[in-house]
Amino acid sequence: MIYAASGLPYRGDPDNRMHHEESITGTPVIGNYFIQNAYRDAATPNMVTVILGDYRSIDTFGEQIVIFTAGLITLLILRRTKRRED
Amino acid sequence: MVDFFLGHYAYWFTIILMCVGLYGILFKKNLIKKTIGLAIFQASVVLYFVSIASKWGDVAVTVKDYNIPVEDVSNYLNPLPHTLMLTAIVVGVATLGVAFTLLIAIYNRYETLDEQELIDKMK
Amino acid sequence: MKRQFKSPIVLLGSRLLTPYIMVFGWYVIIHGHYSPGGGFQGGALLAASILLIRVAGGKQIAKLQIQEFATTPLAIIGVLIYFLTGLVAMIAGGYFLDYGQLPIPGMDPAYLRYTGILIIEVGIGLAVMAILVMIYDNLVRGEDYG
Amino acid sequence: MIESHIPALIALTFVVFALLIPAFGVWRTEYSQPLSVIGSGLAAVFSLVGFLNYLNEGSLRYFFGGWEPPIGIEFVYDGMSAFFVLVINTVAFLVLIHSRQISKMEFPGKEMPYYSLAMLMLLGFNGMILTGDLFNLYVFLEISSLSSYALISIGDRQAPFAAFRYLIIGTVGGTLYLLGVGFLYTVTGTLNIIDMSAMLQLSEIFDNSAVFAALILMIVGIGVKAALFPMHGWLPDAYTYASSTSTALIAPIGTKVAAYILFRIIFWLFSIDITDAIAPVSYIVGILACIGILYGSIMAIAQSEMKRMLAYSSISQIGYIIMGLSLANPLGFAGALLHVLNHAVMKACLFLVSGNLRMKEGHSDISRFDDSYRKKYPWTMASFSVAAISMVGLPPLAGFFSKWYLALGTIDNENWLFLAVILISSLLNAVYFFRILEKVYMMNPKKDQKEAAEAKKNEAPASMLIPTSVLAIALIVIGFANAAIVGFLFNIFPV
Repeated sequence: MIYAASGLPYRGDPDNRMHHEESITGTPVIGNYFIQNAYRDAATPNMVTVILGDYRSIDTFGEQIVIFTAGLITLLILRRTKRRED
Repeated sequence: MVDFFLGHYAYWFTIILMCVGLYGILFKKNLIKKTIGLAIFQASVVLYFVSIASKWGDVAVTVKDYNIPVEDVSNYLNPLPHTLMLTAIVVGVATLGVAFTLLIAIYNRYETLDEQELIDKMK
Repeated sequence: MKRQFKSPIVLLGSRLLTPYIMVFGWYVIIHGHYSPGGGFQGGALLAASILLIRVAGGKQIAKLQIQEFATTPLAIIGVLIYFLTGLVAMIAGGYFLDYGQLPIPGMDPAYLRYTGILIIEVGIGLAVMAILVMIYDNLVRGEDYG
Repeated sequence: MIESHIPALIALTFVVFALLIPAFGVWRTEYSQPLSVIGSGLAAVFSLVGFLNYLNEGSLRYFFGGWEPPIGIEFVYDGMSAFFVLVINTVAFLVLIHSRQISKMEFPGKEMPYYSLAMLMLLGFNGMILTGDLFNLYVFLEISSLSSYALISIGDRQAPFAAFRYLIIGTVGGTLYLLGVGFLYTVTGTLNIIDMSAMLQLSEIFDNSAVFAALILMIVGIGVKAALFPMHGWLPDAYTYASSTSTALIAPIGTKVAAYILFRIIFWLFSIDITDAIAPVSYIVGILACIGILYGSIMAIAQSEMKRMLAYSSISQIGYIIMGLSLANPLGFAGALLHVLNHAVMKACLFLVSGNLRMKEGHSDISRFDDSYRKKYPWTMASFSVAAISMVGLPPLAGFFSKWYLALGTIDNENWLFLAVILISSLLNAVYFFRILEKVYMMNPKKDQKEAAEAKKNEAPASMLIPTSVLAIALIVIGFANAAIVGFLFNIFPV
């Protein structure tokens, strides 16, 4: 735990380079790209939903599968046999 | 120096939450308390992600409304960490669900949730 | 949870509240575009409304609402909706989950993505609702045998 | 058209079958096992097609949702991921065939959720290998670890507790990994591996202590999954108490995928010179791996129960792979990757053998092995001896070559400590494998011959035998064909 505390990096304060200018190698910093083009790309005001649904839709699909696994796990562990007991 | 502290206060809280979570996991005997410690531990990472998305000055929320121009980037929060945290929270909930299922299975077999007793019973 | 609550007030109260929670849940799912919210939050709300009845009403009444075994197919349908939109987009030429290529006629790409995200949100909402109810059923039933 | 979709198709076949099995399970649960075999078989075919396609067309980048990285997420299908995906899907396919008989004995009423979760676990593993995005890797990591907690919890009486301990340690590891990703995102602003490694090369970024902290956090986080030495506490209990099918599924594949991610972090995300510049990371990891090798081998000797012995031996084998990675030279790299292939096949074969024994004998306790096994299970014991010899590393079989290249790598790097560790642990391996062989084959005649002679041959059913012997034969084939394999491994080293 002391390691985690000492591991606190001095990386500038919240408004550091990530938000403002382009990233170093010139690729558009994706945080800003989303703000500028979210509405243009998907005509949806809520940027977070656009990222969730469109730009990074595999993440959301993975999320849905995570919940599906959790549901199946409860079925697996706590259900004795499907047919006979009810 | 003040700027240094002012810029980093959010990260101290993440570390404090992490310490609480780890304490819960390591030193608590009852298994349910361990799971709660785990949940706190995950919450600390969520706090960290959300804190890096903020910007100085008056910042509108991540939903675009028509009077604030979208082109000027510093008007809006950075939406990406918030999206990532939706996923991390969902994953945390799923893990908690599975943890409690396992706890019920353990309880049904051993009638106790205290780790020390469990280890003795298993010997 | 299993036996019915003694006092009818609790039962009546919950039966009064549930439809409103459901409507609000669907509102959250559908309006994920304008107001904060979306598939996961809306699904959780829907599940909450169903669980309210199950907690208050006990097993007999809960059976009328959603059967025990109906939750698994419902969850599969939810995940399938998401998966098929991706597949259709893939077959129609783009990459997996690329709504720009969805074969719905007469829409400019941006609006097409709008509808794509909408379908995704509905799929997630359905799946989350069914799975949370499934988890609740199993946890409750789990006490008598591990 | 199909070739360009291969990376997505491999992952999606698992999704399709993970949904099909519960759909069919509603009224006929006995369909689950064949469906899972078809699913993993299809994925194995796709990965084979993809691998051959990769050989002549080179690597492939698949952008999901049509967005170029770093905006969208991408699957990178290059040399290493093609190789890993092929290894994992073929081993899983064989183990699932084997599990038909055992499932009736170990989890009677629950085939449907079990096999659907096995599909989801394989989806998680394949996704972790293929993805080129750090956060997406965390999502797949969680899918695979959730389903492996569940698969472990089906088994003996102590299984849920072992699974619960694995859950706690695994989730702590996953969350540490996520924090590492958070640090990197704060510094570089992107999540894509290739994009980020380009940024990290620039000097003024990586001297930032955040990058150092992120590197350590990610190695610790993934080290938990790979059962690297200090974080391996969960592995022995989890593997021994789980049912033999789930151990045979998780043991050969789970730790390898985590080792693959460790490799990707150290070599591609941070590239070797950065890791050495910040801190002698690869050296520390190498030291940890060596302790793991020795610890695993010594503990394996002390075990009386075969599955627990195999669990400790897989801790030491993982030590080999990670040590090979930490050598950071082409030889060590090729040795490590070859060892991944060998160890996956060997460990799957050994766990299938213990499954057969549990099926027929009801136990897999070494102390109660006796001469009659030679008669009763000629095939199972034959494949066991092939795998054991290859694990120890005798020339004709595959195990020897991977240790050979690892040894060359250590000589090339002049750290004699690692070389000494390899030799000592090979001897230790010999000890704990040969005592079983000695018990089964060279039993001294003092036991009355009548009892051993009349033990008629009631071999395990065919569907359990074929995968075991196929794996054993595969070991021999790899042994002879390794010149080609190593040749391939050399040219994908991203030096």
